[in-house]
Amino acid sequence: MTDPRTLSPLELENPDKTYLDANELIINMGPQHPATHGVLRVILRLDGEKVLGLECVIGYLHRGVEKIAENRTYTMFNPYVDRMDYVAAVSNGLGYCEAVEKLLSVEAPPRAQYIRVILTELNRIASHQLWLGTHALDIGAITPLFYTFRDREEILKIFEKYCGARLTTHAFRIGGLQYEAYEGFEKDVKNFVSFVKPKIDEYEELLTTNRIWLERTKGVGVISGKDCIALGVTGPVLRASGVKWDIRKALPYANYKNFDFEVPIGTNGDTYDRYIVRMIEMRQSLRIIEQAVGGIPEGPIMAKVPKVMKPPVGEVYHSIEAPKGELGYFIVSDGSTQPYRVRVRPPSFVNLQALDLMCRNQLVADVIAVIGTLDIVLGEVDR
Amino acid sequence: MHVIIDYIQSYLGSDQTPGAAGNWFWATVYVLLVFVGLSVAVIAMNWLERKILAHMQVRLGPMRVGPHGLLQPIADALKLLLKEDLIPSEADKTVFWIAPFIVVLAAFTVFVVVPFGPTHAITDMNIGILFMLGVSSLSVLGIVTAGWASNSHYPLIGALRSSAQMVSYEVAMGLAVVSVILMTSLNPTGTGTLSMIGIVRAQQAQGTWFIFKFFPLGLIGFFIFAVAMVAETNRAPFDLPEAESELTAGFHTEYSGFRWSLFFLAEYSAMIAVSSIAVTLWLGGWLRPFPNALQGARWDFFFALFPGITFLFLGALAIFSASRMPKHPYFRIQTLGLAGFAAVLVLIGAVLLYPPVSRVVQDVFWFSAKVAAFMYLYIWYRGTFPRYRFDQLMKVGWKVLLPTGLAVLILTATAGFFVR
Amino acid sequence: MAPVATPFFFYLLAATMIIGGVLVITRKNAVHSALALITALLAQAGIYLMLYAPFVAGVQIILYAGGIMVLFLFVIMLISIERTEKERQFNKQWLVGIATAGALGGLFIAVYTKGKSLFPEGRLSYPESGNTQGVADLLYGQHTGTYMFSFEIASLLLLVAIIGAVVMAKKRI
Amino acid sequence: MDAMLHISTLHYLVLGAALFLLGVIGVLTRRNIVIVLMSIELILNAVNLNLVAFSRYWQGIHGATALHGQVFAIFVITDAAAEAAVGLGILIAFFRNKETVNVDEVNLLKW
Repeated sequence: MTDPRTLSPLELENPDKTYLDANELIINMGPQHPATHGVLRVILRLDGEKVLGLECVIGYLHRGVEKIAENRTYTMFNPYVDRMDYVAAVSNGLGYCEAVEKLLSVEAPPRAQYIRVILTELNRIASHQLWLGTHALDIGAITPLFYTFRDREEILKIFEKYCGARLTTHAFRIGGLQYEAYEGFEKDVKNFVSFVKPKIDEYEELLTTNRIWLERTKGVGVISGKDCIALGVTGPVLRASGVKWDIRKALPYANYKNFDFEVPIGTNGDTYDRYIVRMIEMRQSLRIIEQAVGGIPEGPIMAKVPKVMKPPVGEVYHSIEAPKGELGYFIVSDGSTQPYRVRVRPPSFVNLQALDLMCRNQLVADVIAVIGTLDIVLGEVDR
Repeated sequence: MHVIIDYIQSYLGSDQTPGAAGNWFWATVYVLLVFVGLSVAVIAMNWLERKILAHMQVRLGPMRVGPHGLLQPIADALKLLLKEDLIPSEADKTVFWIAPFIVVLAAFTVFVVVPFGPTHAITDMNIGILFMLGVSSLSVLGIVTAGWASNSHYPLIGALRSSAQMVSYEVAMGLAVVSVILMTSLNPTGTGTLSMIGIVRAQQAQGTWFIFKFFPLGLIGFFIFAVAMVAETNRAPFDLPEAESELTAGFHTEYSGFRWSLFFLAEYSAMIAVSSIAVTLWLGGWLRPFPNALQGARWDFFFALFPGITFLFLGALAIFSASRMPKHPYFRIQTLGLAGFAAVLVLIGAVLLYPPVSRVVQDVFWFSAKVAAFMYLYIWYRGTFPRYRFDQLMKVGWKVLLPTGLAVLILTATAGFFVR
Repeated sequence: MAPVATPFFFYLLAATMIIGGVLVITRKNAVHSALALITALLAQAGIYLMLYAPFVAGVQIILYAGGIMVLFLFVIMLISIERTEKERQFNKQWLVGIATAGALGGLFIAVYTKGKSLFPEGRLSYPESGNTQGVADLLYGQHTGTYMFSFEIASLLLLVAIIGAVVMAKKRI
Repeated sequence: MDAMLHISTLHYLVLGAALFLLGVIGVLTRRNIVIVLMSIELILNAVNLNLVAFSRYWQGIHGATALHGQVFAIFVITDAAAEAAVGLGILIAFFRNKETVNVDEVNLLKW
């Protein structure tokens, strides 16, 4: 595999050199930059417009989420995880709740499982929509952003109706759900599915066969499946490189094994494949939602969990397929009401490692495209 | 009063541009008219771009300042004028100060030879189109110096990108223009012309717009120009010099307030300028549709109605919008304003329907209508296309447009040879 | 489009050119020099217009100001290094240079005062119409194309220049 | 005074000579190669000015189609373009190797 070690641009800086000996042009992109999706800082070492190497400087959004967990009870920490990947808060919650449930050896009742899957998949669509809009905006197509935000709004409305919050939902509780699905939930979701299906075609109409889009994305930011595995890259990025790895299928959690869906994979591992993979994933999520919303069983929504949670001493690692990749929670319990240690394996953070490898010998404009295609959320990278 | 009207009429009856006639008074009037007209056009374009783009993107655009945001451009202009004028401490102050003026001067000077009608140009130069291409290419100097003077990486890259881009696309543009100049020489006397008015007259004499000449050669040439002109004006999808997501704002990253607004002004007037070149060269300039096929007094009368009807239609739209304004005391002033605007539009429309007036303005109207179509295209591109990457941009310029342009040139020459 | 107020414009443009020229050779910063040169070149285009040579004026604007000077600016930006501004601006033989130039200037003055009668004071005015066609006729007219061969040679020269520039400037070919 | 107000060929020649001298001074005294090249452009332009002025004078004798001077001026502009391209190309190659733009440091016939 290609050597992923970064030639640190900082070390090679030589201020005497000029643009002509452009090997030495160091450009600081961010943390305040329109295309770094928040506060990512990238230091680029350029030869003219060609990227020789880059280094990511992160931590501008560090809030110490993992440390906070050590001073909170299991229940109290639940809302914090929403603030990591704030565009896919529901998935974060699902991962945390399931991890603690594993620790407590309880399982959420079937009705709760169904509603969880519906909400999580809705969130996946919302996350992908946001990714699509901003990614297209980075590449210069400004219109898809507004289309995706218009449609994402419908998802947020469902969230709002369900739990009162739009972004940081805190939708799930350890052991199930706090809120019963509201009156007309199923109808809303069904309406949404039929509403958004043509809209996804609309996005594709604007982009999929657009010549400029093809030129900007095909062959850009290529990463092989082997490199992905070596770097721990997961999610759509890994699948676009041809590795069929989706935790929903591989290590089924919740009740994903009840549903029929496909895991799309790409072949070239370039930005275009990642785009296509995510577009198909949105459709597959709709498929899951359709199946789930038709079969929500009656029953309780909360399992029997103690009011004061004192999981037995031990440790657990639980991972789920978040929209951006494998989101893992490693929780160590010392038998008290507070976790001894919570370690989050955030997909964005791990995927960001691949940026340097993917951008080598590409142009500055491609860096923007690759940052977009990695679909990072800085809240999750920095935690 | 009578004397003045007589004087104006005697002027309108003449068949020369004021510059050619050496008439200082009318030349000055025309310069002022063009300047005011351009400024109004840029302001209108600003509003229209935001509104049209907004409606393409399922949103409303400016709605707060004035009815339907009509006063938004004025508010923006005021804000820009009142903003603090920042000059980076490490910048080269003189050059930083001069650069926007170079761009604006280049963008405005071009209009000296633009023919809005057979006599409605400031002057008619023997080298008209050469002058236009030359002066519009000067704006690259302003952009390059702006990027350099800012003394910062992003503007420098933006400036280098833009100079490379503009110089490259000038070549393709020039080739497309040359093929048109070849076409102008296909008349009995066998001499072509570079004069803008002469080019339109040649289309009139040959009975076809050059876009349809030697089909599809004229069309391909036009297409090359239409692509190159978007690149020349640094607009989407070729807006790399100011690619927002890559270079924050490209060469004018460090500019703010008044100086920034000069760049803005120059960009839009350059768009209008290159569009008027395209209209003059390929779309028959001021000629109304089918000047030869649909001749006669009745057709003349019919086409002379268009300017008035357009304004009446716009006025009707405004009245309709005014009637749909919320019936709330808070919106009363806005509704009244919109109704007043509608009344002005209707009044202009009515005046334009008056035959002596409509005969005089219809040249200008057709020219402006064609240019407006191009302006719409610019907005449409921006709403639709992603941005090219730099190497792809160069590839398109040198490997696609340039060879095609050469081929079109040679084929046009061959076709012209056989036609003669 | 006949030139008007000829003396006024002549002196205006001439002054611009001279000032521009002086700035070119005295500025420390090469970009300032280039901007001064551009001003001088544009003024010269104006003088060409006064000499009823609109085509040459157009070529001057499009090639010199729009082409060559952009190239100059481009290169200055590529190699602009701050320290050249702090260094000595004139080389050691500047005195000799100026003396030579002065001698040349003396020669010019002598020639122009002695040979004044060679150049009539006439104010010639011809219609400028057909200037472009006239130039074209001389370049590639069927019977009048005296310079057709030279024109082709010039294109060859440009080709050689292109190749030469690429060979020189490219890091690795 | 009359001679001042009636612009004759001589006026243009004097202007051309002045520009030429400025160019010569620039070439002979400046160290920065870029400015030397620009001074050469000044010289070429002075020549062009003379050529076009002579063309005008010639037209007075031989009629409006005697544009030989202007044709020459166009050739000179062509040459100037070629010269600038090659000169700046050499300059870049030179700068890349020696990291200087001063003429008096170009004192070796090799790099």
